Amino acid sequence: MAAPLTDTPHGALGLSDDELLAMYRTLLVARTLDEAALRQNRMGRAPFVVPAAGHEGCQVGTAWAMRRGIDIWVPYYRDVGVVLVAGLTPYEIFLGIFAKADDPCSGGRQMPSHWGSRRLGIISGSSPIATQIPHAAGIAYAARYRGEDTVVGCWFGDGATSEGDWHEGLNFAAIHHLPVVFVCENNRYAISVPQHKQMAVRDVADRAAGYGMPGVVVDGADVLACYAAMREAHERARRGEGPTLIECKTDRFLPHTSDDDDRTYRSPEEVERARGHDPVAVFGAYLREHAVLGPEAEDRLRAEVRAEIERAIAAAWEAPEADPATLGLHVFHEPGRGR
Amino acid sequence: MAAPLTDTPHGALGLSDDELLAMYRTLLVARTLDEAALRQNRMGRAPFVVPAAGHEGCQVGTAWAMRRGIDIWVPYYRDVGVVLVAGLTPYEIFLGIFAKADDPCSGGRQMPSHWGSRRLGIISGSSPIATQIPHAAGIAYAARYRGEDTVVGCWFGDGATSEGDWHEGLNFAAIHHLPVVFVCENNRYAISVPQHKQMAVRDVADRAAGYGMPGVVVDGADVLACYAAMREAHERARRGEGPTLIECKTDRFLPHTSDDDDRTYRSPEEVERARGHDPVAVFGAYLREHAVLGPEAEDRLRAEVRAEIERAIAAAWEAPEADPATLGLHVFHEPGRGR
Amino acid sequence: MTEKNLLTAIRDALHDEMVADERIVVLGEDVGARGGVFRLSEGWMEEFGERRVIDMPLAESAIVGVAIGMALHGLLPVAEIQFADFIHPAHDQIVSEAARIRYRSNGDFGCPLVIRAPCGGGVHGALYHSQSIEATYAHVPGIKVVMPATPADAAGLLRSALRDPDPVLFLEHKRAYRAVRGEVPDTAFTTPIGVAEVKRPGTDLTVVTYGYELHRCLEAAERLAADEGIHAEVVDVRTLAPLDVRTILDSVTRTSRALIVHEDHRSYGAGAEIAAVIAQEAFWDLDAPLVRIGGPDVPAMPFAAPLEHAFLEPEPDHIYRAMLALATA
Amino acid sequence: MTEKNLLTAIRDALHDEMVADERIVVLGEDVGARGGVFRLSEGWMEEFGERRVIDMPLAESAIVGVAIGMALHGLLPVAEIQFADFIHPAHDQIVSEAARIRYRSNGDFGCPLVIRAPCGGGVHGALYHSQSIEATYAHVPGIKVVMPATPADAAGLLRSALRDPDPVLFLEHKRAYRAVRGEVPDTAFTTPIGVAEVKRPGTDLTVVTYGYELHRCLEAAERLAADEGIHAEVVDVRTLAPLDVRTILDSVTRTSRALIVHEDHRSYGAGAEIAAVIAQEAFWDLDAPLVRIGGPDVPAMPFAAPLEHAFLEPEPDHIYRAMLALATA
Ligand SMILES: Cc1ncc(C[n+]2csc(CCOP(=O)(O)OP(=O)(O)O)c2C)c(N)n1
Ligand SMILES: Cc1ncc(C[n+]2csc(CCOP(=O)(O)OP(=O)(O)O)c2C)c(N)n1
Ligand SMILES: [Mg+2]
Ligand SMILES: [Mg+2]
Repeated sequence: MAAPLTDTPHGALGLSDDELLAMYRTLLVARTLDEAALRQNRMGRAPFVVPAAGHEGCQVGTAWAMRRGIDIWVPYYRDVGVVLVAGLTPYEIFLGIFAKADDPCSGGRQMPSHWGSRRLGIISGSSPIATQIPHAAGIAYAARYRGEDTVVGCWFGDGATSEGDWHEGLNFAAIHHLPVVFVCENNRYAISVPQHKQMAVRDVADRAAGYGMPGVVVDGADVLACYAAMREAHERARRGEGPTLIECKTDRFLPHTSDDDDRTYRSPEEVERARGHDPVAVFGAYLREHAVLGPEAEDRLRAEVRAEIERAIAAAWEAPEADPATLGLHVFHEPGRGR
Repeated sequence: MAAPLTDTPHGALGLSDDELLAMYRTLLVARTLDEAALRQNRMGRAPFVVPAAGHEGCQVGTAWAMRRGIDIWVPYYRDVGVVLVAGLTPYEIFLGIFAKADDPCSGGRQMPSHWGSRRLGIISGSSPIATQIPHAAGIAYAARYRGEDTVVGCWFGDGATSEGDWHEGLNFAAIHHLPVVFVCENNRYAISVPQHKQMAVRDVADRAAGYGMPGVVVDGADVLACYAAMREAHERARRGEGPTLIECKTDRFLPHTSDDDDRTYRSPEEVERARGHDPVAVFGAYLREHAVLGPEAEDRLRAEVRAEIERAIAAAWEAPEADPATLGLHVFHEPGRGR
Repeated sequence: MTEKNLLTAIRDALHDEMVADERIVVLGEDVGARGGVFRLSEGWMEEFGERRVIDMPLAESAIVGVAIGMALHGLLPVAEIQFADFIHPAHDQIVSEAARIRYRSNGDFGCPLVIRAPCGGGVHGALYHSQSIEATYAHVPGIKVVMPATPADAAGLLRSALRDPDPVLFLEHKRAYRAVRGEVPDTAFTTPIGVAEVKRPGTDLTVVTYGYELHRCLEAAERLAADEGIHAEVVDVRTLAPLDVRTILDSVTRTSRALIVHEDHRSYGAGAEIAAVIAQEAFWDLDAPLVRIGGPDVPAMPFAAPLEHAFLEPEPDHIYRAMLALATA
Repeated sequence: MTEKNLLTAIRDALHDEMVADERIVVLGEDVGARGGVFRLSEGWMEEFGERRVIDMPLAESAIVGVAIGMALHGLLPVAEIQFADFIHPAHDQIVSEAARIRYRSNGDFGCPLVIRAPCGGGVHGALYHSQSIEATYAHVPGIKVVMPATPADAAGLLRSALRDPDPVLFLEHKRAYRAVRGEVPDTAFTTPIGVAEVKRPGTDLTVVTYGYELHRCLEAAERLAADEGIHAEVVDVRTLAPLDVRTILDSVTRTSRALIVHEDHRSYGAGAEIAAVIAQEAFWDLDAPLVRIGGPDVPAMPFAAPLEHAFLEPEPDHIYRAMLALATA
């Protein structure tokens, strides 16, 4: 039914139909979860949520080239697509959104979307932008020191590229040829600040040369292009050739967070135009075109995903609240927990 | 006596013989001051000195394109050549070396070589590396805001390029097309750390493209080349076309400071080789070649400079010590001093 | 007089100063088109132009560092740190540069810079949108640290900060932005930096506090007077550095009992300095040990409501109870 | 037992731990070929290889940030900040990251990191090579702050820091490096973090201090005993955070008089917390007001010898005189 393998973009990448479907399913989970989280916010059940809509293509595409159980994930707050690929479940994500005691990332201590799981190799993230960049380099250094075949994926926005830590982290990784891939999800806004007030260049990727690493620009709405760029960078990293900077041109379809109102700084038309290049739609069309997914199967898949999210929300909502008695725990190491 | 103006490098630059001689004199003052300061250090009269030897070419060459009374100087601690061009005198510099009350830069509060003079437009500098880069950008912003025809010159070492502040400062200057020239005196060492452990590129100037500004590499021992590069950048800045990054390849002939011992991290041969390309000798030879300076005039000039330095040292040594009663002054504004 | 909330008082004062003095520019993340994430500078980019209302790249060290450069060259920059929690990348520029330029140049250079930072918690801000930073900077000689609790003080102190020839860190409790209202004179009055104010006179004990906690203390003091006839004097420090030691000692000398209250976690907080000063200078006047109330020594308030609440109110009515206990000790 | 200076004690302990544990790596500016600007790691790059002794680019935020990454992935990094004065660019990585990773992850992640920083003045270091930074970081929950004053404590506390599952800021007074000598056991002993030590027993007053000032206090106490028969008990705090309140209170309860001495400038310094704790917990035991000695509230020590001296010794023999005055008050 599918076209012969090597004749298609995904065939050339060695991706099977099943893998394509799994990727698409992850895109749908991310998008559905996003919409549901916003609804929970409007219902007053979630004081704060961070939408990912528009970014799912580059998140799922790049994350897909990573290996669970081996590689290390250093995402930022918008990366629901990345952490889904890394293994966090919608139920776990909603535990965070509802700030429940069992939230695996922080036990409800952090704002939602501040991912982290030692079990899954997702490094705990904070709110300050770009602090994770030197961490990613340090983790890669340690992994190589320990003789591991680990690649570190590190995601961030265009805004992050202005911070000193971004510069220092990329530079260190380049000096030591570390196995890291830096992925910039460039949606051309840091909250409201447009790209031309953040930098005087068109492509963030132009900065790579100044560190002595390759810089690549891809269409962030093209899941397969993102996957291809990441796979190549990942292989390069594993070959000991050092880091790569991948810039995914993407779009944020929604306000920065549930606290933002983006109509103050961009026009509805601009957002509408962006929505015309929706990664979920683009990939769905690709799957239909290559006969990987028919309309009925798609409907079934969407229904299944919706049901999964609804179950996750219902279960997470019922989970116990954080216990005030735990407020003072884990400032320092507590016997029996963590390392 | 000199070759026709436009036939020579300096002629093409519009530099008269008198100006060449003044430049050469400044080089000699810088070098002679340096050697004398080290002698004072060995005699136990100066606890700490920072040698500039080797850097004078790029310091004097770039500084020469600036305008006293109009432009603003943001040097770093090694820039004795820059501050001499800006108007600080050897006497004033030795007041600082001896930490005297009349030291115009800090009244003996700062280590020597931490320049600053509101009168001369030399911005007070600190020890932390690269903090002055955003200042330079801010000053340039203010100058343009106030409608001034001011260019800001900002000097730093290769080491400074690793700091976050360097990145943030250059980026801001580029975004706003500010009238700043960034001059990197790349001596390939941050104290002992060699360039390849600081960055994975050969030229610091390669980073300029990532900010959207021109990057230029010049031979730091070639005074006229440095002058030419700076003049062009200075004109560009005045035309409102924004900042330039000039990288001067230079050499530090002596240890990092009087506290350092560079034999632990580089070979005497390496230093010897560097001394073979001495900016003072190179420029002296140029002047002789172009018959701007004969051997007798050179001897006279050197003797004059030596005498000036000796006078400066003698007078500075006799100047009064800092008064302990002033320790608590100037934490905040004191009526009648500064603004 | 006009009734305003804290945010509006700050906004109006800054706006009017900008109208009056062209040297004032504001710079920070999202201050332009967005008008600030708290909407403080809404419409200002249109009104004053992009040259005076500068949307900065996401780089706090540059926000402060560039502002320092501006201050050194004739402008009066107001640098906005979007949340006080994000001031840390600018720490070096504040400590090594802004706070030292005058001292290190022996008075030759000055750095008239105002850094505004919304701080404090109680708004579900979690670990990185709830911090108190006053103690860190109060310890840095060369920078003044101001934290108004009322709209009038905010307006008056902000004007003083703008006229101050030295750097001022101006802390705004974000919960107070909309929750705290008060009368504000319509004139361009100033409130002096470095002067505390007795916000409620009393005879039985002194409560030294600042920021949002002032309001909790005032409320508890009212109830205590009504319920028990115990009269607490409440001193609003207003400026952490330089600290107005005289007003504090003056009150403690009269009441002989002192309770210090702040939201920041307790150890090495600003309350320690206040307590130390009292223990040194008013020791013989004290009839009971000093009492300090501060948050628990955890990094900051967690997000989950039960945890956030436990940080701010470890036991029901803890300030009231501490006042009562101290007054009757 | 071997007599060593502070620098050698730290060097030997760190060296032996590196031999014993491959997970330990050191990273910092000039730590490799140069062996550190204080020669602490001389020859280590050859001995342990460039992978374990890492010459960093001039970027303190990366030094700490990269070390955090290493700590998160199985190594035990020792990050060297060349001078404590240059830790400020790393402030965000320390406060927002190292000190919070455990708390924010609800205990899932730990960050076993040691940050070594030579601090303090009295060596003509001027404004930017003389600073005290302990008060700033003692206020940050999630990081331990240690400041040994003797070679034996330095060795023992460094070993504890290396075995600690959480970040430790290890402060080394650079004047003590060569000026302070003492006997150090030849075994791999540890000294517990968070435990103060009575370095000199006494009955008439308690002096609470740490760092280089310990030695000034001990010297003054000896003379005071010889001259006046007044016996000062000298408590070396050793760890600023967590502070060993019990040992301090225990001593003050016995002597009823407390003098607190540190080199850092006074206001909002570590002495404030110590004073506050005493004033709260040992109030009824005190027979005289607390006395605090700290530097003047200026940014740091100036370079010129007369100014530097005036910072460290505002009047001749000021510690001795303060002890005498307090004991006889
Ligand atoms: C150090 C710091 N400064 C400011 C903020 C406030 N803030 C949160 S997200 C954000 C914009 C980030 O933009 P970008 O990196 O492009 O990511 P995007 O949100 O567009 O995905 C800002 C300014 C912060 N979190 N950290
Ligand atoms: C923030 C900071 N970190 C460390 C130091 C210590 N230090 C002083 S100079 C220097 C090297 C500077 O190298 P470079 O910028 O290349 O200038 P050069 O001395 O070679 O002229 C270092 C590490 C410092 N002054 N500031
Ligand atoms: Mg963005
Ligand atoms: Mg250099």
